Amino acid sequence: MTADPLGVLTGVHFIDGDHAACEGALAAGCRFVAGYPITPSTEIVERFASRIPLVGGVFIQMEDELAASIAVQGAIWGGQKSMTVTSGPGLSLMMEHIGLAAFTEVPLVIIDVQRGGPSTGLPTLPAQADMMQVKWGSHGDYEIIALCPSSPQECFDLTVRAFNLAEQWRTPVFVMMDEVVGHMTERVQIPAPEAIEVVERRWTGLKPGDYRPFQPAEDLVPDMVRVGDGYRIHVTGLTHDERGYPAMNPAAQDKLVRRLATKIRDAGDALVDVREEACEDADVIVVSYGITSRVAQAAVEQARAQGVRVGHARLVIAWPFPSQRMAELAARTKAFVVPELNLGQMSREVERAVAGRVPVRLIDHAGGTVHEPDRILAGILEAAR
Amino acid sequence: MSQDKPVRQAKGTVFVRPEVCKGCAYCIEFCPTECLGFSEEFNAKGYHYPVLKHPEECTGCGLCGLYCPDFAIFGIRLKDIPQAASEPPVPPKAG
Amino acid sequence: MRAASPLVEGYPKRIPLHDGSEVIVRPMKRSDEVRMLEFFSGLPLEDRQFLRHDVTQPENVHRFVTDVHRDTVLALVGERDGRIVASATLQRHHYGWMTHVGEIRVVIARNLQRHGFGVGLVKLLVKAAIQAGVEKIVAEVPSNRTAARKAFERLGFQREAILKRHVKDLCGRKRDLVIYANDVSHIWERMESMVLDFNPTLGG
Amino acid sequence: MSKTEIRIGGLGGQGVILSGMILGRAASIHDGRHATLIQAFGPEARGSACSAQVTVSDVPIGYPYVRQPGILIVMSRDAYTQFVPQIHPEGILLYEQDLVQPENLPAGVRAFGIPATRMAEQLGRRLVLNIIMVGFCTGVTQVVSEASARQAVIDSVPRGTQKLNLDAFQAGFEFGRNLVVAPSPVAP
Amino acid sequence: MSTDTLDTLGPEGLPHMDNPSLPYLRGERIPHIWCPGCGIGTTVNCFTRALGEAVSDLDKVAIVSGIGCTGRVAGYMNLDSFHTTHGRAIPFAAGLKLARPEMKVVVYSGDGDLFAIGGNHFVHAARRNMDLMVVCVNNFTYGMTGGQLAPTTPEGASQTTMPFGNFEKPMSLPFLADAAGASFVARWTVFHVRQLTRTLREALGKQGFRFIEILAPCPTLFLRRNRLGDGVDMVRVYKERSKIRDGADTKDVDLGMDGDIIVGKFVDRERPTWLQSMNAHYQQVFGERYRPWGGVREQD
Repeated sequence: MTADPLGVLTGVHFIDGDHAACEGALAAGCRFVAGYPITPSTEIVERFASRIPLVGGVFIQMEDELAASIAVQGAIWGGQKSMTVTSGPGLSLMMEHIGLAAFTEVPLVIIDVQRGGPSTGLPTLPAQADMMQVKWGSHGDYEIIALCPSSPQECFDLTVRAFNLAEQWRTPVFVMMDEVVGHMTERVQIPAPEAIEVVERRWTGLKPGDYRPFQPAEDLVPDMVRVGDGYRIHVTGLTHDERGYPAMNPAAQDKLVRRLATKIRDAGDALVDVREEACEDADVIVVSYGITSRVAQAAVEQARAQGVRVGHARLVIAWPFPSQRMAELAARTKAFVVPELNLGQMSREVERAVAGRVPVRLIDHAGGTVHEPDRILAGILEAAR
Repeated sequence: MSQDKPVRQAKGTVFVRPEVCKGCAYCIEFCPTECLGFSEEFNAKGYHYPVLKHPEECTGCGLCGLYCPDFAIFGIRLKDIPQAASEPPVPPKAG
Repeated sequence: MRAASPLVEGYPKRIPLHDGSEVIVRPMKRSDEVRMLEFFSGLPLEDRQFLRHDVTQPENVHRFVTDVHRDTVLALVGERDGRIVASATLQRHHYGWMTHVGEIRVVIARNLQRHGFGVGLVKLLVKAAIQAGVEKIVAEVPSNRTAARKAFERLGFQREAILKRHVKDLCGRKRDLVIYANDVSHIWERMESMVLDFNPTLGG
Repeated sequence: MSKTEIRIGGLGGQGVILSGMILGRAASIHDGRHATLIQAFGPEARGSACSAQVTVSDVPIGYPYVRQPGILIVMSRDAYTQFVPQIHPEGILLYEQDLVQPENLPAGVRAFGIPATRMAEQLGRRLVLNIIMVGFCTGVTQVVSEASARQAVIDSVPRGTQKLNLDAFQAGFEFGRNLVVAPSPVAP
Repeated sequence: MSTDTLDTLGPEGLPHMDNPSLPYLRGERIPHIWCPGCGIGTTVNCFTRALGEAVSDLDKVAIVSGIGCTGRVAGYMNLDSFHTTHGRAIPFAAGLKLARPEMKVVVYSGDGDLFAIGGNHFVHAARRNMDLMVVCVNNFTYGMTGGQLAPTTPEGASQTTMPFGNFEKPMSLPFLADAAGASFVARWTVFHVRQLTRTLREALGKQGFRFIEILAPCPTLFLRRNRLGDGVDMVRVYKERSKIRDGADTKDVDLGMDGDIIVGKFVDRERPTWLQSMNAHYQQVFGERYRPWGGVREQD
């Protein structure tokens, strides 16, 4: 499938990441957004609200993030592609419904424009400190997918991809922006509709009566139906069987929770996207994601100018974490350097993946601005020593 | 079973699923003609379920079915029963 | 320091009429004096009543053509077959509390009225007014000129005031004068919101 | 010059961000180069200090912040005080001459003033001050081409206001060209 | 439970007949989990009868519940049904309704779910006149968690988290719904099965935010703790204390441990729904360029 031309503003634009992400959602076929204003994500829903009357669809500003994050799930069961948009404090409120979406396999997209936290923190300044919360924030065991754009162009591209991944894997997909990427303005190229690949919902081919809403296909993902089409489905946040009926026993729990984890963990290369540069014979590999990648790249180039063999591995998909790839890289390098705008989140995933084979040096930062490239450079030089 | 009242022609009857009854007595309490009573038998869960004690009093108004929270009983007018036998029905065995 | 002739770029323009023909519209020139006098003199008295000067007098037309203060007045004429067939002006104040207000006056030859020409002329003036930074455009129309009133209403003008028994027609009958206004300040408010530097919605 | 850092400073409400937007758009869309705009954001920006950071480059831009502006545009005294210490030793300072009096400028810095607020008032609208500054910057520095800058002005302002904004751009542009062609009038 | 044990006893010589509620229920899930004497099942009977009378295509009705005893209603209904999170049935239903406007969407939940944790959503959906029918089974307590204080618990009543009697003022649900802007507000008790059925039927046929409060006994947790007897005793109390007053001013209908229980249809007014308002407004703003949202899109 390709994009519906109605939603695609083909052309070259000079827009910020928030606006680009909105255009990505429209291009991907999103026609329902429920939101609650929060800096620095608000421009995404503002743009959606102003664009949608002439595209056809609905924007509704709900009374809070709890409402926004479940209204979109109602819309998705109603057949729409749908997303909500927030920042840290709102994400905290949405946690319950992230669990619901993961457990009931709702193809939900959430854009989180990260700001400094905890609590109200730094509304207008960046951080990358929600990385663990999106993975682990709701109670129970579940898997999500998280994408990390580092430019307005990627805000567009990865939002389209987020919708595609959500439809394909039926799990919540996060676009982990940050304040800088959200408010940074750059050229954004929006392709022609026919050049934008759009993954449609996995509609069942079965008839009512034969269809079971949570019976997985070969890739462990069940097909969907739309409310109102006669299937009379039941969906519950309780542990459920393939019919969707509550099944509250250890066997049902094991079967369901294990399948939901396995469908993502065993997806293999389909959910690995590490952009590597000169990692083959590097003495030091910088692992970065999001806005920090751009800063890290500046430091990497300075280090190379000083003769250090340094590679750069950028996590475009941060969750599921590419553990295997990190382990492979660990086998051919002497040290990892992980800069991030928090006091150590994804760096611990890198540590876990390399399992002590090489040192992992965290270049932390509490947020509020990006790193000074010199700090990352110093880390690279020390690691190379 | 009470035999005090004059015998009347039943206009309706009830259907009961004893095993889903929880013995709440709504149907018996709010039956307008007071034609229902508890069975003497227990169901598997130990509840006394309703039985038609005075079938000739039943009008088939259906209120017992509206009140029953457990979908265990419903009343119906005889003329609404498809292919209803022309002979007067034999009531279900009372407990 | 002021940018030269800000409002007369892009002329001459053509206004299509309902019958498929066109009228050329261009800024008035000094050399138009003789033809302007011809045009004004050819107007029926009823139409001339609307003007502030007796434009059948050559000295009045001379003054109008030569003395127009080009910074505050945009004067357009309609021309067809070498003859002037319309005069349209946008007047502004350079000083005081009405610098944001522009006034439109349009006079059209009888045989070109009700051909969609007036609407076209007013449209050009509104566009020019907005470009010049005008926030509110006004026009006066006697209550009995229903075609002119409809033309303004079609272009989004609102009846803002009615001056009762304010003007006298040829027979000395007093008529109401309708003041039409078109508040175009929202266009400049959008510009203002863009320079607020507060959460600017500057998407393209 | 492969990479130019531009810092624009002024008061909230002077159109600081919009002027950065126009320069960035001119460079990245119409000149076919790369540009990144980082905008000051939030309620703190209203009515007080406000700034935009634009990086223009022939190659993709990594680190997006401006650290040593080669071009510093200031529209308020506070912005001058705040940002002049950052300016590149051989940078260009563009300032609103009725609002800013350059003092203690590093020797290598060339400074050019323009009475942009007065010019904007004479054009009829004070709010085109920022567009005059864009024209001025284009005229003096040619960091973006004139045609691209004009097109970016047209793309960036609301319909109906393009004419006045282009006039403002032109006024600033010509003022700037005259200063550069003539010897610099400011000797700090 | 095997189907044998669900056999229906009918008079001999008559054909086998099913309970008239059964076609509307997921039969394999009956018996349900509610306690003996709980009134929730009674409200379901009335709802199924109303569905039968008011709705021709049950595929076009969806039911959404929150969490709690009444929250289980969705799971028993043979409709597209959603058992969502605590308090959030209304925003889920709003999203569903806006995505598929041709559906009738019913929210069926309890007083704690709809008015404590979900109170904000109720207020805003009513204010927007979201096209939802909201049925609240009010049993004055938190049943599923074991009898804690609810926002509807009458003054003086004892609850596990208000062990010496409730000193808080309870919320009058019809008054709140009215003030927030609901188009239709009614209250009945499980004693009033016929009136309740009629009201549910009427509300199913209407548009806008419709709110129906149903008082139902919770014998296990509310009645026993307050020595009010059994479920059937409470329904008898409803019968004795109820006064039917259609059109009553909602500020006069609050409830206590004693006194009248005012029931009836209190509010019935015409207001455009949220979606109607949106479409009308954008049609006015954008004219023919606007693409009205009907949500009807054939499945690909």
